[in-house]
Amino acid sequence: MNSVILRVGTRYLAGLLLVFSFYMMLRGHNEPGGGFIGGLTGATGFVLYAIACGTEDARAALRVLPQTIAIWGLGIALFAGVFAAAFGDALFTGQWLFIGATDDDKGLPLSTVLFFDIGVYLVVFGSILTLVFAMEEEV
Amino acid sequence: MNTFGLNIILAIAWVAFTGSVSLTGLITGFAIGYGALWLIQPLIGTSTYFSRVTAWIKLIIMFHYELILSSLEVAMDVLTPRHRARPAVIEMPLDVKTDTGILLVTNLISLTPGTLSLDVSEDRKTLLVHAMFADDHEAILHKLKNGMERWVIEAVEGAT
Amino acid sequence: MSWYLATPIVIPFVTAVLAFLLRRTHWGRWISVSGSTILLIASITLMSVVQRDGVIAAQMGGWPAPFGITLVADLLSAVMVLITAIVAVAVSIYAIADVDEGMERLGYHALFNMLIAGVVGAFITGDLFNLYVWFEVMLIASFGLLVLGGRPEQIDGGVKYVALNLVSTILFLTGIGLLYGMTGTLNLADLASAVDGADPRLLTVVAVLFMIAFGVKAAVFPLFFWLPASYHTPAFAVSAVFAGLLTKVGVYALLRMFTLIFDHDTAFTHTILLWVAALTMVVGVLGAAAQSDMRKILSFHIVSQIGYMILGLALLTPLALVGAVFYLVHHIVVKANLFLIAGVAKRIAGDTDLARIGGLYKSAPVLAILFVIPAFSLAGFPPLSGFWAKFLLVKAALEVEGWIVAGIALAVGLLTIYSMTKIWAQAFWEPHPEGVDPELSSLSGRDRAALLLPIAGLAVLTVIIGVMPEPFVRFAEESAAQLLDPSAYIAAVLGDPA
Amino acid sequence: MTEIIAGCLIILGGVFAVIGGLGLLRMPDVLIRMHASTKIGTLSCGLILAGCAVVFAEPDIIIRVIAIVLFILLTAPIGAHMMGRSVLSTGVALWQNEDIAQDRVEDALLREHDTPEEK
Amino acid sequence: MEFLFAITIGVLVSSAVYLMLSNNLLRFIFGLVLISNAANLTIFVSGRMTDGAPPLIPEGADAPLGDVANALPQALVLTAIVIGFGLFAFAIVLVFRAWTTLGSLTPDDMRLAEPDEVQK
Amino acid sequence: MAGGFPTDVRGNGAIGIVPVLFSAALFVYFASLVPTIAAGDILRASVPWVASLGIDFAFLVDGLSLTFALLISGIGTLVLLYSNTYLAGHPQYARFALFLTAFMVSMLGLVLADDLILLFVFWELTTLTSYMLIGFSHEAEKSRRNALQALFVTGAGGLAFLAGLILLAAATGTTSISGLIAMEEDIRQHAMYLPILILLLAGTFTKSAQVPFHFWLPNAMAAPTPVSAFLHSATMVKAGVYVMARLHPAMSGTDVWLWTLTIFGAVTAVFSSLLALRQTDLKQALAYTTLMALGTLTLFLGQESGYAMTAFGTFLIVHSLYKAALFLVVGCIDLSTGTRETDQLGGLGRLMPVTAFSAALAAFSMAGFPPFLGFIGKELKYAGALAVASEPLLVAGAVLLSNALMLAVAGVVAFRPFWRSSVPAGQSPREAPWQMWAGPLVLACLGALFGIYPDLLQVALINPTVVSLTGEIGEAKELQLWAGFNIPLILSVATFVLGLLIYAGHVRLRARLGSVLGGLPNLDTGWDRFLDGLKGFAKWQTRIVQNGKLSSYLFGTFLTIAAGILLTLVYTGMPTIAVDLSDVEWKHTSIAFLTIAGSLLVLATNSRIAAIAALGVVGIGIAMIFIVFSAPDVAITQLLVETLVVVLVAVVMLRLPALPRAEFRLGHAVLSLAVGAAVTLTVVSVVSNPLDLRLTEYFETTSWPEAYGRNIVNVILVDFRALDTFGEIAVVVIAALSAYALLRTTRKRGRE
Amino acid sequence: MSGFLELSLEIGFMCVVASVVLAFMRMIKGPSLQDRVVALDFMTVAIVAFCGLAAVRYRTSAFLDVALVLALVGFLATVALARFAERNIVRNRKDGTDD
Ligand code: NA
Ligand code: NA
Repeated sequence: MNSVILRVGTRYLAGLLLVFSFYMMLRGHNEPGGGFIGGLTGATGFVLYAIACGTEDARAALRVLPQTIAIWGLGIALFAGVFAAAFGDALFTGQWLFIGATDDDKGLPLSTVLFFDIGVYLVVFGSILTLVFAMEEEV
Repeated sequence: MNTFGLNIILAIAWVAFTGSVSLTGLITGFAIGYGALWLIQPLIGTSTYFSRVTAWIKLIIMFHYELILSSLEVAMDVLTPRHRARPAVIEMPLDVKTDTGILLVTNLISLTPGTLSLDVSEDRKTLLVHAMFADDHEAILHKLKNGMERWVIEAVEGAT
Repeated sequence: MSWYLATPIVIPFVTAVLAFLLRRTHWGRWISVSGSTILLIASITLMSVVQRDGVIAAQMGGWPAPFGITLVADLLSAVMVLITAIVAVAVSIYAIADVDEGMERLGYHALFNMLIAGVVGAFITGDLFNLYVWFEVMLIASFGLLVLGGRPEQIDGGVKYVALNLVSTILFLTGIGLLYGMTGTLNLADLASAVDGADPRLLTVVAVLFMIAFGVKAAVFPLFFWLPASYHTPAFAVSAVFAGLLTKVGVYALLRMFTLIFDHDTAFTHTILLWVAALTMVVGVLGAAAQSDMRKILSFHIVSQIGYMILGLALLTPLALVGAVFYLVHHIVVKANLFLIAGVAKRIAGDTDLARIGGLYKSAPVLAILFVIPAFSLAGFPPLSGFWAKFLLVKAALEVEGWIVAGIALAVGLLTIYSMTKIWAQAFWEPHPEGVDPELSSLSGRDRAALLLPIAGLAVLTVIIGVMPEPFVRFAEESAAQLLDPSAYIAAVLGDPA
Repeated sequence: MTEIIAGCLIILGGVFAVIGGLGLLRMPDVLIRMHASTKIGTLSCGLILAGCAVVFAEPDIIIRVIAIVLFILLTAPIGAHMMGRSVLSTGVALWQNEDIAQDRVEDALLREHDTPEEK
Repeated sequence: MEFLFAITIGVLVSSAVYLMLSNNLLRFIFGLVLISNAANLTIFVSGRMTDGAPPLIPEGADAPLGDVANALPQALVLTAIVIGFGLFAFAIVLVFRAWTTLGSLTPDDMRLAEPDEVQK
Repeated sequence: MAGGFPTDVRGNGAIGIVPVLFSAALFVYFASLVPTIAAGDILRASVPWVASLGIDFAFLVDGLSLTFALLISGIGTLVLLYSNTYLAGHPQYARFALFLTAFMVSMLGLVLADDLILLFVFWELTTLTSYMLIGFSHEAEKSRRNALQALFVTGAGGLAFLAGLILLAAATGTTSISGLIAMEEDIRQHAMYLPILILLLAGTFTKSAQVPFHFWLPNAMAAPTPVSAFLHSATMVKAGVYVMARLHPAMSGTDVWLWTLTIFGAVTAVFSSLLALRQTDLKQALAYTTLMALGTLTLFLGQESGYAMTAFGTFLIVHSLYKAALFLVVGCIDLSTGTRETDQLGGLGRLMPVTAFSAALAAFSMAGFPPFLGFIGKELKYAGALAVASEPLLVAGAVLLSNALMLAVAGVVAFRPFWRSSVPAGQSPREAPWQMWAGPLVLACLGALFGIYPDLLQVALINPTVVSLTGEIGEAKELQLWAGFNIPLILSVATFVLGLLIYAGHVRLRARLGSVLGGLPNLDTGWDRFLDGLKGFAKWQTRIVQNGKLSSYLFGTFLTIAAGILLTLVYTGMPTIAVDLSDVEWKHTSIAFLTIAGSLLVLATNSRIAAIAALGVVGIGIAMIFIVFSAPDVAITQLLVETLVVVLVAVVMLRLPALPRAEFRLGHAVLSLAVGAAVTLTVVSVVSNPLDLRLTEYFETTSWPEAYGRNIVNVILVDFRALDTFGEIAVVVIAALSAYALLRTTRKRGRE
Repeated sequence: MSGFLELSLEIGFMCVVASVVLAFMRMIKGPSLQDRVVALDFMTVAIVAFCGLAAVRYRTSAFLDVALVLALVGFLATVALARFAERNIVRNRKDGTDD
């Protein structure tokens, strides 16, 4: 798309969307958001990029093959699920670690659930880009 | 704009101190950081940063004023039975250079009275503007260049 | 407990991920083979555990049923997983010779293993919505595998396959919504008792809705159109695994739902099923009689034989369910094998259209023997697995004085003989129209091994089931008993009320 | 008191929204309609969100509101620009105010070919 | 209230079915989108509808205060939406391929997999 | 097979010899059992097979089964010996020997089985192996057709037979043959007796080629001659007879049994011997005489009397001996002269003396001249016929006529080719190698031997057979050449006279018969018509059901859905519906209408953009529903997905053609409305009942304390129902990979 | 919550919904591709406002998140469709098809 305005706008928006998508994913456990929403938002950033600057640039910006990202995401989510079994629990049992937890404050929670959500994010992100890039290139 | 970067770092530091990871924390951190930097200005040497910020604030205010104005103007035309609009497409030469500048100019023009920026020529020299009330092209052009574009250039490119 | 049930799902996914990451190397296929072998071991373990301890269940995430998702395996689930693993091993070996590098680069092995994961998941989940999810995994993977290679007829078949399966999927989803809206639960075992509180009239309606949704998956009359439209188009390894497993997941779902949950008005629901079964058998077998392409004939026979399994469910007597289960197992082995053989025939004789090939009996006697076993097993000749399957169902039908269905079942068996002998006569006996002698030696040593090993293995299994049916029949009896009296199943999931 | 302000903002926003809709419906050609939708739409949205901010009066919310408005201010014109240029390049018929002197507008536009509108 | 949206679902389904029956793949896709929406809505409606109380637990509370909307159907719908999107994505690509490979969007003209007897 | 005998008479080496030795060993083994059985013992052996179905791997050796076993293994040995030369050097001889031996074993299993299901297993195995043998010269269209015909007819009978067996087992509660023979009364009294009998006879009549199911047997002569000798004279076709004999004690003695067997048997005997006379091909002629023999055997099994039983046992053996011999002889003639046409053959007597001798012996036995066993057999036949309870004359007449015809045929087949004067030119026939004349000679001589010393047979086999048929030894009648002046003797004389007359005039008679019988309906051509009809019907049905048109597939599917739900509602009656609109706000209504309007616009428009925009509206409307009804996460997802949907469609449409103008289809409209109505009705009635919220309550109370999440929906997604979510992201990945693969593969192809 | 705010919220909802309806009418009328897209774009903005109203009405900031996402992502559809409109006509000039 040979539009200066769009290209420039995209430069800001894409980054904005990406940052914003992380934000949405991380807060997901307590407020609206989560892996899907994050992944979808992040993906739209690069979709916009692809529309504005073409898929070559978008792929270059992404560096990694989107389908690889997706598969890794699946792997991470799977690991997060199986990880629990290492503690003798059932699969997909959340394992929590509260950094700096005090009696009144849970501190900074770190959990397999979060990992799982990250996996979800990557899957959605990677899959949508796989699809959109391929289609952009075909059309 | 390394001063700006410094300011950001200060904001983050503030967040770290207070431990409240929220936009509020970040903003307050930024504000306090800005104040701090302004105080220690002599140490970090003169920078356009501070004037730039004032320019930004001015731009934002002006812009909102324009936005309301434009909306009212269009609203009038919408509500009145006969159209007063005299649409025309005007080519406006661009002085602003940077991408950000161009983006801002076009966007702001789109959001201000009677004009809608359609396209920027490939050479980034001219901007196609659709004017709703194009009785006098020159007037419109003059208004745009001394209004929006100047403010933007001041804010973005720091020229005075 | 948790591991026994989880590994059969986890393994294919791990395999898929690895196979995809290494898709550009030649490792993919070996990962796929070893993955399915490990799956086989896992499923054997699962089976032995189930046989030892009875129905076992695991609560995912450690959340008690019915709140979390439960994985549960009774004998039926266990045997379905086992047979799936067997087919997976066979097909992944076959694929070494059948799937070209282009397809591998595009992630054939990943898709294949995801398909297996979906099938396994569907067999061992104890949660209705989770069942839907696994159906989707299976379905979308099958979409990909079906069109992989992108030949025009694949696209054409794919369009019909996708269109019709999407309809059934959405119907399934709607049904889940409605059933939840009536009972407030999704756990199958919990539903079994929860439905008693629901308005029976409404329940019957929802039951019919599920019947249709699963009916499409199981390819029963009048919902089977997608199957003969597409199964003859993809790679042979793919169509073999489709033929073996996909429709059977639908049958499994019907078996499960209509013994565990929708047993409140069998006079209505199972009478419908009886009609469906009869019509499916007949229409399918006649469809096969009209075809002249090996894979098309076999595809229509899938339909017709689904009818037999539904018949078992419809009669709902212990013996009938025994027959259904036995038929299910036998059919998967035999049908997958026949598609694999069709692939070899195509490789050495050049086509699957019976008019364009021949001479296999003369110049490829090994293949001939390997074909005769599953083909005549399919036709119900003793002492092969198919005979016992047919025998049990006919016996069951006669015992409840279902003269007509019994007659239909037998007549359809005769027409099955007709189709199988048609293939035999035109592909094996008849000389090749171009006078060539198709020989297995025309294949490279590796290909020959990769193609014939699985075929031989499945053939041996067919013979074993046929010659030593007792353990299988007894097994089928036990699983049928579990189906007819789900109290053990429910207890395993929800914990003993006592 | 704040609620009064908020209420007014909200009502005002609503009124502008309707005007925007009317403009979209009433204005004679695409570009002019875009004037309506872009500007008034943005404004009404901004007003309502402002009202929202006033009601909550929590910094967290206010910042979120500001972010929303900024996002819209950033995206809406870009979208408008895309539409505008597609209008130009496809040469959709543009409305001429009859009592206007035929100036470059014509050359600018009637250079574009006759109008392929949808049937 | 559910009644109102049951009607909506009905209309969505009807239009979807009509579109899917129209012998054109692009319309089929449109129908698909509609009917998936209808299915999602069905789950949502079946879980009953609560006005204006999202299933969120406020800070400091251990459980939602007062009646909040039924969270489970929401989770199911969310899952269903994403799955539906996956299916849709494949479907649209398939339609695209059907056009580029078979040169038609009219499924009834696609007879390569099942040619007429006369053609054979 | 024309062009004289194979030069390499050594045969096929080990592949040729081993089967011969194997079957010989079997024969010896069974022969060694003769004294035991003759002493009146019955041998049983049984191991459980399918215990849970009560099916045993059980065997039974008594007079009847031993007689068959000896015939099978004995003739089998000779036939295998014969074939080894007959097919010397044939590339597929190994398969031939394999199938023939396999057949022999199955046949033995069939006659020795003491379990109904086991018996059926072997029954089907004989069908299968014979299919392979009939189609042995598989490159000829004719053999393939006839093999299929035989398989289909006997297979069809077999399925009925199976049903009969299942019912019989159900009626008696056992599958053990010896077991159910003990309960003959219960069986005859049983309500299911008639259906059982009909089903069983359907099996046996087809297998034993009784008119009108006879047509497959002459066609089965497409098989190599040894096969015909073995299967279609001595053994397989007698399987049906065997089963009838085996069940005779249990099921005979009713009028149905009597009349069915008598009539079918008599008709078959007469009709087929007329047909036999009509044939000019030696093999065909023999085939029809086989039918005649089968008819006669069936006829006797209809009866109860000791005479009939003795006659059955004797004629069974007689026929097997001479018929096998004659087939083998014909094989020799065929190989040595290259033809089987009677009119082209003659004067072979001097050229092939041994063959001629065996042929003569066999023929005399067949014609029933003294002192051959055939004579005794015939005498007994008459005796048996006269002993028939009702209508003895009719039966006797039938037997007389058929015997006379048989005599004539014997002349035509075994006399004329050798002793007729003229020798057709262009052939140098010579004597067959010993491997090929040994068989016929032995068999024929046995015929003579038993004729002269009948009591050998009497003691060894006949009596035990009669015992297993009737139960008591006393029933067995004397086998003797000279029984004094009695009606049988007179009938015999009449037979000779009539037979010789027919033989004398058989050429003219043949023409006459041709014109008469030619008029009769020919089931063989009927078979072709049947197959064509089947194919035609199948094609017709498939054209309707599977017509390759997606639109009709979808129509069928949706029709099923609508009909399924609505008809069920009709059946169950309308569930309770409570429409509560009290809490509906105008907001809800307007959102609903917006959504509806959007979907209607998609329906109405012919513009793709309008359609997509309208889809967007629907999406927005539904998002608004999610917002108003407090599902923010869902709303966000919905909007994001909606956006992506629009983007994808917009991208794809860059290549797709415009929408065709939508023309209104009433049928579609009605169906769509029906489906919509069905769904609405169901949803409404579902929500009319209260919902059990215990799951939700659990989630609400545990979400924060146990899963540390405040957004319950998200907690459900990533914790309570994480497995769903995992499967779901798997779906997303697979969808992407599949779509990617689809896009790429085709592109690659496009380039190729 | 004071009666006035209640009232103003109701009015606000009414107005926003009304504007959406008006936009929908434009969407039906067309006539040009762009008209329809513009209408859709306007609806998106209206929904953002709608979310704001909902947030106030139900005192839940959650709906602002919906608005946030939509504000960022909504115009993507517009861009894609605009591009389509632009290329489409160019294509149609060639193959003469009308949308
Ligand atoms: Na302006
Ligand atoms: Na052929």
